[in-house]
Amino acid sequence: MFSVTSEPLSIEEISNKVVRPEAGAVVTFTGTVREFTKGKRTLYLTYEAYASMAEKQLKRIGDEIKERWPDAMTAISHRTGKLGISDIAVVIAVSTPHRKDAYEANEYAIERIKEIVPIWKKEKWEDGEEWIGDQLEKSAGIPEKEEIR
Amino acid sequence: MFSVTSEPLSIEEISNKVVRPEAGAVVTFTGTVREFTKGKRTLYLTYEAYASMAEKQLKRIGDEIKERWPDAMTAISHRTGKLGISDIAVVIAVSTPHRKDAYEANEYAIERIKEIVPIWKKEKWEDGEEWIGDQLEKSAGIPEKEEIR
Amino acid sequence: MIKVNCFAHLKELAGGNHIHIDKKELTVKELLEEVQRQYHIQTDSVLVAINEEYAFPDDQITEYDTVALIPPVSGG
Amino acid sequence: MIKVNCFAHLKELAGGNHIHIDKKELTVKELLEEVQRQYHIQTDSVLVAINEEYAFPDDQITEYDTVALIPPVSGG
Repeated sequence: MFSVTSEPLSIEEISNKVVRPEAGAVVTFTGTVREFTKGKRTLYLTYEAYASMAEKQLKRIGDEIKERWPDAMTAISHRTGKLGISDIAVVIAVSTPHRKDAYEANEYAIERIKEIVPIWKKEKWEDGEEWIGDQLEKSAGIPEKEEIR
Repeated sequence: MFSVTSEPLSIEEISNKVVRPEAGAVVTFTGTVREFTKGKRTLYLTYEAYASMAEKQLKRIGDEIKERWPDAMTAISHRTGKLGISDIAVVIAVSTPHRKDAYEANEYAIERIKEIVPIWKKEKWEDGEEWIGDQLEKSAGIPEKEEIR
Repeated sequence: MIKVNCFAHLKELAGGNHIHIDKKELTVKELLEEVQRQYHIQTDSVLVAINEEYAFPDDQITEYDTVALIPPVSGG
Repeated sequence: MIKVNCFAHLKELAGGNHIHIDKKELTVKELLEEVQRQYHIQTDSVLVAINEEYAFPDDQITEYDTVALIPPVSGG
């Protein structure tokens, strides 16, 4: 249900993992490579993961969702390697009996991915490249204990 | 981008309609047939639509989303006919440059579908069948003008 | 004569895809009263669509319009 | 000797997938100080994972642990 892979991701396949008779709603989130960020054109991205730990952290996000939304079922896949514009970097699928929970739990998942899952992206522009993350204000300093475990 | 069809729906296909270089996020909602509703087992559902008007109303929901979230792009397909447990009744895909808007606009779409799109479902249980809608408290009486157009 | 399309449980009550009201012109409100009187169909929560758009009680209907009765919807 | 896995820009700064710290045991806090001293890598916003779990500054690391430096993540 939780994987880090260099293969292309299929929304249908990841969504199908959480379809079940008790669930009437499936919400998926797909993160794709955007061409322009703050006016700057991206040529491609490279994602690198600490794969074994990243899968554990994804599973942990699934557990956190289960605690908060006991009826929810979650599947997450994140891709690594070189991705072009509009390629899919991550797919999150959450099914629940009632739709409100599926939206909330799904949004929770993507926010947690951006906080705790050891995956990094390098942006390649026409005039250079850079690993993203270190520049972020919110990441400065060691996070509070509650945030990371 | 807005269709009512008796053919099976593909999440991938509907999601692909809204993928574009400017969008980094796609949120899809899939409504599937749930086996149990309030403890009662559903055998199958039949959806009937006033198809030509329903497609106009779906397009109108797309327009409403465009007004509220100008960067959003929306595609919606609703299926008609007989559907078994876990079959997909509706798929909504919304892409936006930033993810928060995609979740919000998508949730707005499903709520509006349940208010204004002329599609009806008949539930078939072991001990009978019934058209759904007329029983709903919130549907009693003629809606306010603002709600319907 | 005005042809009125029916859907879902109204279709079952009407016994077919449409009913006819023997008028050349009337308002939405009058149409619903006629449906109730002639077909004994409860129309309290029924809306009317004229040419595939929701109509208001005072809107006029002629025999050249496409008219439909819209019971509370339950799609999604 | 403790082997420390490096990722993303830390890998580029370290010039390889891992670096070595010549100790049998030390705390997370001490490890980060050693990395900064020996490799001149700024570690203010770097976390440490021990056996694939985030660790706290006072946690002990031995040479039998799997250790990694985790710069601010940017997945999703």
